[in-house]
Amino acid sequence: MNAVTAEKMVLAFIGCITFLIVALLFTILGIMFLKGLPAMHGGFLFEESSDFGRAGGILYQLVGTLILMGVAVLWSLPVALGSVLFQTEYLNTGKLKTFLTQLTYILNATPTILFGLVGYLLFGVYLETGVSWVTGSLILAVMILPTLQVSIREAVEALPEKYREAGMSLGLSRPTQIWRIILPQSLYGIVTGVLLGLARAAGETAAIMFTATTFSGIQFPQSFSDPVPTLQTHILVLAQEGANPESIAQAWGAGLVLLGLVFLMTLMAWAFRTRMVMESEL
Amino acid sequence: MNAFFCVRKLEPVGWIFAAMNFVFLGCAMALGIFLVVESVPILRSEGLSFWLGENWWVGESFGALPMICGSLIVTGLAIFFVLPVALSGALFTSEYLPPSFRRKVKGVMELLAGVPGIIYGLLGVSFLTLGVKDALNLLDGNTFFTAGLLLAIMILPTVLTLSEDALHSVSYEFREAAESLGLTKLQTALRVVLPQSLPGIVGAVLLGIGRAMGETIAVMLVVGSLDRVPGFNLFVSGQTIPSKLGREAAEALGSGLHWNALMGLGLTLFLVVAIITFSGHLFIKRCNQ
Amino acid sequence: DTGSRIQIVGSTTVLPVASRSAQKFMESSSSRILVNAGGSGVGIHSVVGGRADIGMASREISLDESNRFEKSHLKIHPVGLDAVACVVSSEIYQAGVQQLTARQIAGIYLGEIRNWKEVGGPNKKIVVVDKERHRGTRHVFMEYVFGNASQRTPGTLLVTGSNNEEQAKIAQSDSAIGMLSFNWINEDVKAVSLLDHGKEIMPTWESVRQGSYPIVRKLNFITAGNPKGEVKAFIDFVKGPEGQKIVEESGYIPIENP
Amino acid sequence: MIQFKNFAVAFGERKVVQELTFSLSTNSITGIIGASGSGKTTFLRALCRMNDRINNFSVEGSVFIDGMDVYRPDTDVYALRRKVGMVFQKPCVFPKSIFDNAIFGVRDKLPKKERPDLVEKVLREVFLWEEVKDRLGEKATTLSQGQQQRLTLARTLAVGPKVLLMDEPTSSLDPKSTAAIERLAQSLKSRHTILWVTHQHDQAQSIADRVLVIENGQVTPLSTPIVPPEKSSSFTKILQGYPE
Amino acid sequence: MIQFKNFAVAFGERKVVQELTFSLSTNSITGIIGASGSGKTTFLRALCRMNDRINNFSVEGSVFIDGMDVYRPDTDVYALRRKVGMVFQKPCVFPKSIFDNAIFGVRDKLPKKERPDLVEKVLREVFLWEEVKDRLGEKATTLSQGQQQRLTLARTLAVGPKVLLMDEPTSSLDPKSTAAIERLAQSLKSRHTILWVTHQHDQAQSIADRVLVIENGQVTPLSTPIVPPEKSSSFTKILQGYPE
Ligand SMILES: Nc1ncnc2c1ncn2[C@@H]1O[C@H](COP(=O)(O)OP(=O)(O)OP(=O)(O)O)[C@@H](O)[C@H]1O
Ligand SMILES: Nc1ncnc2c1ncn2[C@@H]1O[C@H](COP(=O)(O)OP(=O)(O)OP(=O)(O)O)[C@@H](O)[C@H]1O
Ligand SMILES: [Mg+2]
Ligand SMILES: [Mg+2]
Repeated sequence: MNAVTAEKMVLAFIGCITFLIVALLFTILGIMFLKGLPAMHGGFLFEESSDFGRAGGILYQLVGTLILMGVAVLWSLPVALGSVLFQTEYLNTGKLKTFLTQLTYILNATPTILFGLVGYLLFGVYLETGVSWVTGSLILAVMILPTLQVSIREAVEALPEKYREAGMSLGLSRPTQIWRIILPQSLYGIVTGVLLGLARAAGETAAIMFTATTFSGIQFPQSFSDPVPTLQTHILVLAQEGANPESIAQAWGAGLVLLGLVFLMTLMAWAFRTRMVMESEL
Repeated sequence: MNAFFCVRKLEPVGWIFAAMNFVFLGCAMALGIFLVVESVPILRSEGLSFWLGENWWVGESFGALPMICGSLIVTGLAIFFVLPVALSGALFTSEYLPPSFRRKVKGVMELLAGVPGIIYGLLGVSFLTLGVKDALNLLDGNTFFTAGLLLAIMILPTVLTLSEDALHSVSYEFREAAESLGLTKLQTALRVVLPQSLPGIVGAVLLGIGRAMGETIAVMLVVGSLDRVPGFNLFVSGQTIPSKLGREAAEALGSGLHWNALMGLGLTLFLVVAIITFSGHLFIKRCNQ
Repeated sequence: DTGSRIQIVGSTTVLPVASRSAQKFMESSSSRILVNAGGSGVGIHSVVGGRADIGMASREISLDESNRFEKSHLKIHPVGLDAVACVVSSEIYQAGVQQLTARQIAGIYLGEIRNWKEVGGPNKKIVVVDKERHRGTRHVFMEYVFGNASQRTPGTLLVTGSNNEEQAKIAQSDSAIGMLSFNWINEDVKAVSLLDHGKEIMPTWESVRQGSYPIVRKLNFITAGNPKGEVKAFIDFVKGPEGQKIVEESGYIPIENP
Repeated sequence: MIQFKNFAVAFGERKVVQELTFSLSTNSITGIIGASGSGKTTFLRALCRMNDRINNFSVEGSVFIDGMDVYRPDTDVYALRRKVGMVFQKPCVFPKSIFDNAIFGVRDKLPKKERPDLVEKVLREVFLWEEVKDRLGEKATTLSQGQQQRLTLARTLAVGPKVLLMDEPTSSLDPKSTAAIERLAQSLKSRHTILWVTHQHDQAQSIADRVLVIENGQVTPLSTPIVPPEKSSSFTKILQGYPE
Repeated sequence: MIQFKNFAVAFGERKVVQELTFSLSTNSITGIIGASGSGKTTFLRALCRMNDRINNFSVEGSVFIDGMDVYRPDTDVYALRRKVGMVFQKPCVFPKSIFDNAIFGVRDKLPKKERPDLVEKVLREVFLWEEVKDRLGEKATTLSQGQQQRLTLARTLAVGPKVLLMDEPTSSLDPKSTAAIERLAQSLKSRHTILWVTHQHDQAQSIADRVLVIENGQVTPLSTPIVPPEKSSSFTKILQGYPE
């Protein structure tokens, strides 16, 4: 067997795998549609839920999820970006850099329920801020921080040294270099990170259950100290204690909406990204 | 504090970045210190037998061995499933697919990575456990194997898309140089591209391991949640650290030794991940020499 | 214009009752009632810490808790009853296992009985499904079977949490046994009758109402001290006829004397 | 033998090489000159199908190297590239040790213990051995540009190609090394067919059996003696030429 | 004015430039020659502190450029680098349009409507304008090596440095462009101090007011007329020289 046949076989093999992975997405999509569709009625997206999820829609849950996700990324992105740039562009001791990198990975592996409980103790018990969306978004922000950091770091470090040198030789100050060379060139990775982070935040229940959400009784938060209903906790509660088929169906429906929401954001990010990316695609 | 002596001269923007870094450091440290402080009582009362004990019974003894083994097994399984698949997929996408297709596959991966964890949980309970049970003719489908498989599916897109990024970011000049020497695409990929993107790939895998290690809800729903030290059988139910926390932590909140024991579990996970991460970085270092 | 805000936190079992009642209550009141899940433990803990006005619990306050939180003067307000059945997969039920004695159930949970044929069923291994130790369901079930609410069960194969989770697992299996609130019994998951000294107790609402069904638990609201104002109004509402109707609609049993 | 039949090369609309029918004999050195951006690199790269991955790149007509049709769909490109070695204008060494770089193309085919000999041989050929023999294990990226250029040449020689495409192989070398590489080319001539792109016309004239000029997409042999263009540098003005 | 005082440069243990005390006058062109790997690039990079990022790099002594101590800890490196422009041996263009590349260093300081003028001016100066004026919006990475080299020169000129460090700026250029760049250097001399690394000794001799030779870490002025070394290429052998 010569190299070319071997190559072809490997190619066929890994091609199949890739195809299967793509097929996996469609399977998941298909299942979610089949399961979620029964809950979809005219006003599912635009009605308040009532009767313990047996009737109505999920409007405010949707809004709550959006608020939490969005604000969490808002907190997290600057910290992630700042810390990664500090580590890659300013620090030049290898040891400290490695330590910080490892810390990122360790933080990433922390079970989310720990964030929830520690957050509950810190905010709820010691700081007595009560259950509110601000608290929840802060906790989510810490939770998605590692995801953002890893993606951003990867993108920034993949940037060839020669670009930095070319920028340096033109007398660009470090901030200018970051702004003009590093950020545009690693935008792709940053957006990937934000997407992954958003998805993590969207799927998270344990961390916000005790700190930020409420099942019913609130529609739209009117102050910083109000909790919000969210899709993910709605799903969890209904899937746990909904004894009747309507509630279960509504849980799947909410799941489908959540999925749709994340997909929608991803699509928007793509559109934005293709316009902004400057790295040549070769 | 040492950090300040190593950094190059800082301008105002640099100070902002440094501050951000301290926020990050603060969060991680705070969590770590919290866990240590909260688990001191249990370590004091149980000592080493906290990690070696097989028996977890509130009010009597707290032995974390079943959970530690479970976490390692489930994560190991997930990585075992994911690694070949993700690497093949990444290699194919980055090296063989034309750019337009590549972007499409990447898109699919990002969509998949965007499927929220709770949905994987729902799907796992409704389909995967049944599938595993029927396919393998088991007594029951809630097993380590199922949890590993579910985790593998969960982390696959993340690992794949991040390692693909790492592969793709290797400059094409290197590929050209290798191909001009008559290497096939595969040889080029394996001998030039892969080694150069290794840090990125290890990073992606570490991220996946972390995700698998820390996943709570999805694992809790399919692993069976039975505290026992497993033998060599992967097709039995068991318990992982996060699923144990998920089942008991809310109930045990602030209730003395039980709570401390659970925080001790959290600390243990922290340490295990630290060891894995450390070895990962050691591996990169090795490969760079 | 918003009146007072009432926070209710705790057990997901009680949640449907609280959520529905709150919705109804707010129609005629200016106060806002927030209902959130979290589990009985968090419910009690929150009430003690003043982070919630009412805690929901599907179990009694444990000895440990009542000792620690003595200062808070926790008050229990039962709002409904739930009955717990011993359930088996429908395949087993059809194959003949329609009644079990407490001793047989104990044998199964202790791992002494491993095959259904030992209790008159088909030749199949038993998938023993237990619940998280702190669950109210388990407390009353074990209390009945063993006389000890926190009995160890070495025969267990799976541990589950919520009713839905357990229901799903028993339904997916074709040889499982477990414990479930009546509300979750359906054609996949069948409740067996309990044989007590030769007397068969049917797992029906009827026998619960008559008081002959032995495995019942109270669904509780918990407050720190005696409730006042709107909180009291709400608790009274739930205990009142309208509230009790909601309790019934939610699949639980109204308390005897409202 | 390299034969071109109506060979044309283009990036999208922009034709870089137009309709070329021509042949080059075996074991000869062909110099290629032309202004910057005229298409010399593109021309060489087309010969070993290095442009395959560029999207808007297209060829017409055909090239035969030793009777092998380069652009036939069923041509084994990898075999082709082992036969037609290319040394790039911009040296690109792998971030590995100098040793590993030198044997990179043949590592799989060579038993472990023959490797040091081969490395020494090729590094000597490109006159790099003395400079690096004590630091073979160091990263090749720490070498100077000229050293890297020679290393990539050595790396290509190690594969043992029949045809050598050299894109300005001496552009970052000092005169001494340049002379040495030129002599190397002369000695390789007996076994290899060499195409040598250069900007120094005198170099092309002195080493090549034949000089091709690329201008406006036309590849023409330089037959007339070169006429001096504008002054390029006072010392060589009489000698260097440029076809206008 | 560039003054060296006991200036030495090393990578770890390996000294690249040893104990140099010397000064270069303003508005002059200094040619730098030396064998490949002798340290020319390192020397230039040291002048604008481009090696700060390299771990085992170290300097001793001091350099003053226009009275500014380059290696004083409180020196503003960015101002320094704007004053001391460097053109690299291996051109590195940004994966952006040609236009953006040309104004990259000054974009923030320049009002939008002045940009096209500046771009045209600098591209004309490096004789690239005619070749690229119709494709200013295209990616600069599609340019040929020589074009890229000129583009990076243009990019540096746009910043308006006082001192220009040019590392083999004509190595991938044809004689015509080379001559043009050489003429450009002559005209820039009135405003800039230029250091020009080259391998072609004739070039160094013809354009530079003074030629420095780097050899074994010693930087010495070339005073004696150059003696021909070994034969480098038949046409120039009488004219090119190499200090042994
Ligand atoms: N980062 C580095 N680490 C260690 N050694 C280095 C590094 N960079 C360069 N060197 C070594 O320093 C010496 C001088 O290199 P330099 O690039 O300055 O040479 P040069 O004179 O520019 O050569 P050329 O004409 O080939 O470009 C070389 O021996 C090179 O291998
Ligand atoms: N990928 C590409 N896409 C579009 N145009 C290209 C591409 N690569 C090169 N070109 C253009 O094709 C022409 C020929 O480029 P080539 O690199 O072959 O020139 P060259 O003769 O090698 O020049 P130099 O001596 O400067 O290296 C140039 O005008 C260049 O801009
Ligand atoms: Mg070229
Ligand atoms: Mg150099």
